[in-house]
Amino acid sequence: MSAYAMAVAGSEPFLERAPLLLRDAFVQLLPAPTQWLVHHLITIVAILAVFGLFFAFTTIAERKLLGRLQNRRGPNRTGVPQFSILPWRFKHTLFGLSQPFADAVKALTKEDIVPAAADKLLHFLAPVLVVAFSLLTFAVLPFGRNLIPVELDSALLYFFAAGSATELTIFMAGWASRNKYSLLAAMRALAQVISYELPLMLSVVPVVLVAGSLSTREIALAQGGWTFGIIPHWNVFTPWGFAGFLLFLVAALAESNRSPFDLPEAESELVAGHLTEYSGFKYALFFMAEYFGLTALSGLGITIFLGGWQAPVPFLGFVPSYAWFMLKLVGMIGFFIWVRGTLLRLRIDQLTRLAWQFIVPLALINLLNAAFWSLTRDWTGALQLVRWVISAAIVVGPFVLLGRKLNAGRAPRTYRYATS
Amino acid sequence: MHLPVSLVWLIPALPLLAAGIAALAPRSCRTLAAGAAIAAMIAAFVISCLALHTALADPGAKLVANFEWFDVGAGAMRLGWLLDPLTAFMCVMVTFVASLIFIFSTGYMKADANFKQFFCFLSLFAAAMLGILVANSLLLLFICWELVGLASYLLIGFWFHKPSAAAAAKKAFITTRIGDLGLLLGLLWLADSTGSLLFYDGGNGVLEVAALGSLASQVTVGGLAVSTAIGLLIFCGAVGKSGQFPLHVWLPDAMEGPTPVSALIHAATMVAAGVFLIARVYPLMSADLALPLVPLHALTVVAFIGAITALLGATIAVAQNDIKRVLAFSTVSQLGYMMLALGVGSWVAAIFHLLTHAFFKALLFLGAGSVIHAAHHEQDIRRLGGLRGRMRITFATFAIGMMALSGVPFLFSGFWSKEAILHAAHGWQVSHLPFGAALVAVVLTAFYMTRLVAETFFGTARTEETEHAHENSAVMTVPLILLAVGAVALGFLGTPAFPWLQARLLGEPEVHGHPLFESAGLMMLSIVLVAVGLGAGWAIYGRRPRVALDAVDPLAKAAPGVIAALGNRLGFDELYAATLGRLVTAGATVADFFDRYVWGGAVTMLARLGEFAGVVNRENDESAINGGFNVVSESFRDSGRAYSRAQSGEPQSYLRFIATGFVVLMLLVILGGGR
Amino acid sequence: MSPLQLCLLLSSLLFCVGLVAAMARSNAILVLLGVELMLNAANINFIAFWRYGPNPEAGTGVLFVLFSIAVAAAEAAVGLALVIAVYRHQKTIRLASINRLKG
Amino acid sequence: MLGSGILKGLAVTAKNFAGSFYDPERMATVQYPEERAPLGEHYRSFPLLVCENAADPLGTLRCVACTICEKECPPQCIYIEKSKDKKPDATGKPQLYPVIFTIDTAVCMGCGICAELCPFDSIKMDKVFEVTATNRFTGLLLERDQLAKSNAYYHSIRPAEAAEVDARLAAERLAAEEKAKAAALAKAAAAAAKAAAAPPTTPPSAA
Amino acid sequence: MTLALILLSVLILGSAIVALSLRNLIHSALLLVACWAGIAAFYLWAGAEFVAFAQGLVYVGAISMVVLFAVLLTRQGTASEPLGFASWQRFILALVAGGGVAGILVGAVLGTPLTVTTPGPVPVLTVKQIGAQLMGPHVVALLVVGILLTVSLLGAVVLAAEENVKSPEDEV
Repeated sequence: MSAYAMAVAGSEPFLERAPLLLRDAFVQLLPAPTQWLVHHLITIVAILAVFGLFFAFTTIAERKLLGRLQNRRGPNRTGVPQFSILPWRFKHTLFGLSQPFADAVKALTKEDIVPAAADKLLHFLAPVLVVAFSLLTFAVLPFGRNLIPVELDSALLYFFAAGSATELTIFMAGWASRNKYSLLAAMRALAQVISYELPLMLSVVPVVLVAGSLSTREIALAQGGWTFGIIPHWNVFTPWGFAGFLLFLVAALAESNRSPFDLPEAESELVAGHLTEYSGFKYALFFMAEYFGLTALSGLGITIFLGGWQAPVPFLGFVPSYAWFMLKLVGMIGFFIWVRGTLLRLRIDQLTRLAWQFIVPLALINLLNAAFWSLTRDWTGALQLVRWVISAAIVVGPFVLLGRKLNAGRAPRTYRYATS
Repeated sequence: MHLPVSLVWLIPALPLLAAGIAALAPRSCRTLAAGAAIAAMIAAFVISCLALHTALADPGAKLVANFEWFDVGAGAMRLGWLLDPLTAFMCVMVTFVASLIFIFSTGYMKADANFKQFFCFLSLFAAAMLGILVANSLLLLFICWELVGLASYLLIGFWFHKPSAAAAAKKAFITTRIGDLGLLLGLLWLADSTGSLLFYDGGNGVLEVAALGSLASQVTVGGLAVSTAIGLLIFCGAVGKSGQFPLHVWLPDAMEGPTPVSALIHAATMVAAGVFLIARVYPLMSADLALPLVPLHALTVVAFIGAITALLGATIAVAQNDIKRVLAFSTVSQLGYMMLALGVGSWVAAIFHLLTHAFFKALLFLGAGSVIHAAHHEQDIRRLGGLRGRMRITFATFAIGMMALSGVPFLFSGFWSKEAILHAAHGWQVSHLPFGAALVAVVLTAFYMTRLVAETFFGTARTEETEHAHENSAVMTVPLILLAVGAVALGFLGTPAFPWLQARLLGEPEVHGHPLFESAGLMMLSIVLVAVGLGAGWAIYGRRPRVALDAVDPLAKAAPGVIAALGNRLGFDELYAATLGRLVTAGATVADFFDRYVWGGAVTMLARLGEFAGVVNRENDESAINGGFNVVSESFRDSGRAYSRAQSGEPQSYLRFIATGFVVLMLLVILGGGR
Repeated sequence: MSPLQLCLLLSSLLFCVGLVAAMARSNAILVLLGVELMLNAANINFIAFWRYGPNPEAGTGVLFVLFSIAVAAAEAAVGLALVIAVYRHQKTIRLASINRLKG
Repeated sequence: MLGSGILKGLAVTAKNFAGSFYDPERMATVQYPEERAPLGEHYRSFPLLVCENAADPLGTLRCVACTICEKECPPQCIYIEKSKDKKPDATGKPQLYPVIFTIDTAVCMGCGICAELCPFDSIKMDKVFEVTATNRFTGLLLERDQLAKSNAYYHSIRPAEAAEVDARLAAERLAAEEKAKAAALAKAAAAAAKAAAAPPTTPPSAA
Repeated sequence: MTLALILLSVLILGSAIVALSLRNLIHSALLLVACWAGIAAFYLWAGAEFVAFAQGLVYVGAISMVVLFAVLLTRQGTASEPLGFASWQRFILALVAGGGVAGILVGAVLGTPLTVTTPGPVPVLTVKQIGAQLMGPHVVALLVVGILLTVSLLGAVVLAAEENVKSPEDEV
């Protein structure tokens, strides 16, 4: 609550404090015994509202962006619903931005089909739990200077503990459908998620090593400041941080089952894998949980590599911190969509080979690199340059060597096309 | 430039690093493995020279660097490094000889598929040996000691596809392990009675006055001083490692390894470890000398074992036909000399001989390796011959080594070191038997070495392969030359006239030389004996060299029984197989019998008994009384079943028994003992 | 009743639940899970005594539980691998029928 | 080096993204109801029946209810009932005509076999693809009057093919007229001959 | 505080008992996960935050997965073989033995006068402190645990890996 006290003290600009002031103003109106509860409820509601809307607009953004990446326009028709009782007609389609709401209405009104042999309870619980677990991870992300839902000392551990719980729901979905293809797909999905959990954690550990803390707040704070007044002290602007960020991106893509690692679902090949027997709103819940997971992982990536809520340049410091966070989040999600629009789906053997022969060794080497970085913290002057060169060499050397080994005997490929 | 003692660990660490590199390198990186090993060894040699320089600046001081390994209960486990002239001389010798052997190996092992592993093992071996040398803790020494054992196992069995090599490796490993058990017991006893395992620790070490005094003043079984008992247990380890009687049997078999390995084992590392160990703990071994009343001094045992070994090895070597086996038994014999020197109280003489021996024995082995390599892996001296003209460098260097080993006077290092030992043995008050044995061994040594050279290099080539043998490449001859120079020059460090080495080892600041002819009588005697040996050898083998492949050995013609027995190594292997081996087998059989019939039988019997009673009852009931007692017999049968069911093999029922037992015990405690 | 006693009661009862499961169930996996529960019960004890013990600053209880969790993970992995290996050979994981070593 | 392909791919899609805003040529799609992509020459949707006269579609159908199309239709979506009487067709020749001609477009798969087989160039393929109905049974069952489209419409959707058909039909008609004229002439000659001489010298067929 | 503890205890014990008496192995595994989560909640209640999350990560995230995989990999070929209690007799015996142990333990807990009865403030043990403890006095144990985990990982892989060599019986 120290941050909170500081905010109330008014040492910060108004915009920075605005959300807290709003909350407090509301809480003050209520009787004292309920204030504690309402305080937390408001936090929860705020997260649900903001990220629910964020999810909604992520779907439309993804569809529009994918369209643009493929030289299409994407959905642009759904405007305001035309109710006949209204005295006027609003003609503009709002660039199709109300598409997600139309989708939601559609998903809600669709028939919910449960297979006759399914394990009814688990079939119901799986989508509910998956959303619940994926929302849990938002609790420790610092959305702004004063906006951390729960300040935990071991926040990163919590994040991964909560994140790993979603694996259970994948299994439940696959098993409860009582469909052998669903079960097999769930097993495949689990195998992928579990095998990429290791590199994900390994790519985060260097940051923990350098920052000396598991707390997301501390890690975000540690990245404040600028070199020469222009280069921010974000972890991504160090050799090990850059490598760690790339590894994190790959692992996060795989962990959230997104293209090019979306082979457990593979909607064009496997009729959505373990979600085959889900329809209507339950399917929408899974969809939502997937985007929540992606958002949470992006938020984590921002917090530990991209400076969290810190402004990139000093003169933009007046913009409130949560705006920076959301901007970075939009950027990350946009990058993920860009990758989805570009890369092809991997095969399962390529996926596991990439994990075990490339990502995991590199992440381990990167851990050594971070250890070197934190040991040479007091090198200054010319030594600073030496430090950078050595650290960069530790990144590039193994990357080139391992990359060569990964591709040995496989590249260049020859493709055969159908002749027209 | 001085080497701080806290950096002494670099000496073993460098070869260890090389071993690690070689272990991790891909199989095809031959140059990398060999290069790393040789570079590490040469670097270790340079550091050793620095260490020697440092140690000689103040020869009397024991430089130590101790550190805590980990906390154990109230105290801490401490290890340390030690630098004194003994360590420094040994390090220089080991690294120098090992460097040459490594270089030689690149030529010798060129065609081997497992070239990389070979260098990995060699480096590990050298690293472990250097670890022994720089250790300031008996525990650290023991760890390295066992590593040496492991590495020797790997190296002797390097050509494991040969059954004989695999067996020899196993034999070496197990035989030395018998001795190591003694060492371990001694170590534990020492730790128990002094609370430390550090050699020197600013007055608290086990080799320092306080500890020695308390050790010598306690008396244990049979009136022995504790220091004597511990010393003898430690000596067990040395016996095993240095191939002393009665655990010498593994050493000749170790010839199954590649020849550079033999050179390394027999010259510089493994066998030297035992002698080094005794020299290192010499204060402990000699702590009981001041006590007149004890029934046995540890050093007396050492001296007698050494004398027996020296004589035995030399005798058996006379009748061996394998070039490497002759050298192996000569090593056994020479180690006996060193032990003898230790036993009679002149550990400096032992170390002097160890150093000179390391050079000329490495030279002899590498020479033998050169011969073997040239003759397409022919090792039988009866099938060699006439190589003098074809392999001039090898012959010349081999001859230097042979003369050094035989003790040809004045020019060769072996003469001076052997002289020092004989001198010390002569002056020993307890008994003159060891001295006599040593004199006999001198004659025999000269004799069998003459025989070896005559058979190998003189006469005519007796097989096709030998016919086409030719000199080897420079990587193999240059080490020979360097070693030959050492074999000659090293002797002058310790002549009686200017015993610089001895003085430095003892930590005396000045060198007190004696006129050379002060003990001329003894020297003359040994010169005469050497001459007799050489003459006899030349007379029998050199003058009329063997011509035919299957010609009977002249000695064997004279005394076939004796030579056959000697050729059979006096039947030690058979003896051990017949006694110890059979004892162990018998023990195992007895244990098996007990397990199978007595305990197992008792359990089965109980179960059967119950069952049987039930059966008898039921039969009785059905035939005689009919019906009414069925219940009774059923209950008997059930009791039988219950007995057998107790052995159900189900873990859950066992768990249930445990739980029930826990409840019962707790009830007993609460109801009975609680009050 | 003090919270410490409640914690201890909880751990004792949980231990006994695990024990009964390990003794009564025929499925090897459930037996293993029973053993896991027993381990967890022990961990609860460690935490309870750390919380209400004389000097919680030392953190010994917490560290012990961390090690215990690591050991439990190892135990579960090896135990379940054993179960799978047994299943492959015997085609059953009923403990009662896996008794080849019966004397 | 590993990853260069990924970067290249990302560059390509980034170029697409930027280009799609200012370069309409890149667009793979059109804004459909407002803009339409031109249909291809041989695009086809469902069959139609060609009539000669837009003013009287049912009266001038080329179809003579031969039922070849009904027999050959793979999904059996055509139903025809012949008339009992005959009416003169465009050439004035009396022909049968379909009393009922229905095509169930819910069933039709647009294979175009009917159009290919029609010997009278009556059944052709339409290009209308926006077929919607509120009733899936009767709404999609097209009757004779819904199917009948004028030749001018046919010309508007398939000009080349229609011109060819018209030319062929015109040629046929010309041939038929000439034949008829010749026959008329022969008839007249025969009548004249009959009138001139009582016994006919040559049978008319010989002419 | 105490009320929360009682509720947690009921949750933990209830889910454990139900889990271990169900016939459906998947259901019991999932319920056990709930039980483990309850235990994690207990750790949170007691103020051992780090341990709670470690418990969540290891048990809910990892061990549950291993258990579920094991259950699926060892499903009986035929459903005829009963998977429930081996026999009522054994169940009753186990209940008696377990009940005895429970009685002894509960009696011991209730009968022991505990010196610490008033709970102090929740002790704060930061991650840094735990790390310093792990790397300081307990470093040997940490190393041993690391070795143990490595060995057990390799062992589990070796044990569970398919054998490529087919025995002659398999091919018949």
